Amino acid sequence: MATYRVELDQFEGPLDLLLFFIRRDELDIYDIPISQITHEFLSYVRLMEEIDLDGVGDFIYMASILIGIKAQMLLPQPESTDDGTPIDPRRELVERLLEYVRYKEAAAELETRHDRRHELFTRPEKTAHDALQTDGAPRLTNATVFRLISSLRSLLTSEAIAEDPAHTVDRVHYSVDEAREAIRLRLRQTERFSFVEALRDEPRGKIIAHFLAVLEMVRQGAIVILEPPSRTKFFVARPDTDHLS
Amino acid sequence: MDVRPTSEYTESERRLHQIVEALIFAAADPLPPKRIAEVVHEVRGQAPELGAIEDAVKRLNERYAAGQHGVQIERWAGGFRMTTAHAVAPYLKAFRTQRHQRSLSRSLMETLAVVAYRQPTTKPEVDYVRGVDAGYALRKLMGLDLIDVVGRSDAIGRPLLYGTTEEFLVAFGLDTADDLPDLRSIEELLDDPAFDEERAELMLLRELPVQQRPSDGPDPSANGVAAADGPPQTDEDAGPDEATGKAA
Amino acid sequence: MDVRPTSEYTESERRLHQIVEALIFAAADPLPPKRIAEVVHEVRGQAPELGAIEDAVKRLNERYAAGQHGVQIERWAGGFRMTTAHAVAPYLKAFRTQRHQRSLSRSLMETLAVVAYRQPTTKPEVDYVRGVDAGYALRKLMGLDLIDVVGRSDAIGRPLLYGTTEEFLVAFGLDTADDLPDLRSIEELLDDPAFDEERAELMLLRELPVQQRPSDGPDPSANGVAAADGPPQTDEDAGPDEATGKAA
Repeated sequence: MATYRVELDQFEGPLDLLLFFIRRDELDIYDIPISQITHEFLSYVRLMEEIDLDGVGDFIYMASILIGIKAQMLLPQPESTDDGTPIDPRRELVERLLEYVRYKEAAAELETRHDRRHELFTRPEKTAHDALQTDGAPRLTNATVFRLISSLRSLLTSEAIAEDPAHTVDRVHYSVDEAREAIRLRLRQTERFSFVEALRDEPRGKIIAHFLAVLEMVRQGAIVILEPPSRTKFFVARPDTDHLS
Repeated sequence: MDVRPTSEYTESERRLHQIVEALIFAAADPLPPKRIAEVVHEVRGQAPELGAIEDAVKRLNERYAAGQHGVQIERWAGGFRMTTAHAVAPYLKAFRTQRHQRSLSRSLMETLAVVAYRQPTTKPEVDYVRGVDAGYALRKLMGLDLIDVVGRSDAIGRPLLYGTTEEFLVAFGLDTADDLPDLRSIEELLDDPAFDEERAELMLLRELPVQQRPSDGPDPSANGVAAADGPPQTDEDAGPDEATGKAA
Repeated sequence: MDVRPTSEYTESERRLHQIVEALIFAAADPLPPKRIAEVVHEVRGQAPELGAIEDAVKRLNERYAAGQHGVQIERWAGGFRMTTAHAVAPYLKAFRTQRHQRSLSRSLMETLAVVAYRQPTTKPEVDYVRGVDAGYALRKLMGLDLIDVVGRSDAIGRPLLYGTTEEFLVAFGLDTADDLPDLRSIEELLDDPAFDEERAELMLLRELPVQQRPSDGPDPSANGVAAADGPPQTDEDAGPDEATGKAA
């Protein structure tokens, strides 16, 4: 039997390694020489332990299954089904291996599909949004249960929780002067910005302060307001902005 | 109906038309002909004439017009940009109400999580768990139809009770609020050593001492026994209200 | 070069094709035919048949192919999406150098395959099929929005159920999860001559002539004992539940 050096990290797990032995030695999957394969398997597990590879626990677990099968096969009276047919102790393992092969194939298929799919290019999201200036109820892009739960993590691991709510629910005062400065600063960096977008998720007090500042600045001619079709949203812009752009 | 049949062009010309069309379609900004030439050069090792690119665009527009297509190519700011045809503008305007993509901010997601797990719950409770005033986030979530007022609490001042909506279930792909992972599952899901199940239980499942709050944190004796461990309920028919009722 | 000349369609049909093309072009996501019908209804006061919209897309794709266009329409996650044509992929790749499509590692791809084909499925099932703890891979796939928690099983302990997301459909170019190619049956697998022979390319293994293996090779004494031969079963329908039941 030819021998090979195997790159251990190439295996996705113990089933993968078993399959490798079976294929390499052209073994009959329904008549796996369990003793031989257990022996080989164990030597790889020892090697894995030595180089401290991740996931060695899964391999050790499989090794114990193999040893269990080997032991059962040495018993004089194998287990049998109701009608007396003896049950091959290797049966479940074989089923698992074959099942696993199916999913490996499916994974390879998915990968091909993924590659091929990514030869197709769509319009960049930004462009598509530009073209539409969308409105109406948004479609949530991150509405997955996983994200919902992940957000709990930050809540439940933060130190702030245990504090007295009377102190944590402090009201912060927002001044119109500060808001005016913030708008000026912003318009220095960008020609215009959407008021709603800029203050989304901000406390009410801050939004009111900004709104008052905008009114004041419009009156002074320091800024102009651009109104797109939706009346509830508006852009704040430098006075020299081309309204149509 | 094409101005000239496609067959009058050489294969190489037709290929260039195809490339030009695809690049203009996929570009984020008006695409200068020079950039198209660069891309072709990069792939083929040879750049087309800029004139040939201009011709390609002209030809494409002829075909769009002759074939009554819904798109066209405009020349803006020195580059080419694919847009919809003028003739279909009313439909595009009607389409503008398309739900645009939006992701929930961290604070909204946190608030939503608290409401989902504590429902029916009050604003003071949510404030307490999050450590900040939740008024804005609650209003925002109501605006998004993810939560709604589901009643009034019997507590002093009869504060409003909030709960999740059908829309919440649809958005998160769940059949019932009961399908949300329980605490044990959450812990497994996150696999984060910093995740403190006791604290989670305290925050999510037990009655919070918000109204007349004893000075040193929640009183475990009040309801700690009931909360024990594991899922708040195992009765699969228990609706969200009932489930939370039990847990509280 | 069109499959049929445009003139064979009524003006009303041609107009619908134009609208459908423009809307699909302009949409930021796969556009469901129902949404197109709504938009048309809003403008005209009368909605077209969904079949007519499907036809329009078919016809548009025929025209794109016949006219050697650089774009086409795909059907992903229940909606229509305009993309560039396969033929010009190298140019698009050269153009969009910055955006490298990250490919999934083999373990993620395998885990994803198990979830996709067995959905809704639990972590113990995925662990069992792959023979490794799937916790990390599942979290990673959830972080990529390819899978999500879709509920909880009724089994003891109510384990979380995982399934694929819309994002998965779009990333893999599928209309619905049912469009995944069938898994090969065990029989097919065994009949495939390649199964017993070299299948190294599937396993992506690099086999090198040895330097010393750590073991001393097979134990020949063992083979004799393993006498019980013959296939114990060929029941290809042995479903996921059965398999996992055993594992549990």
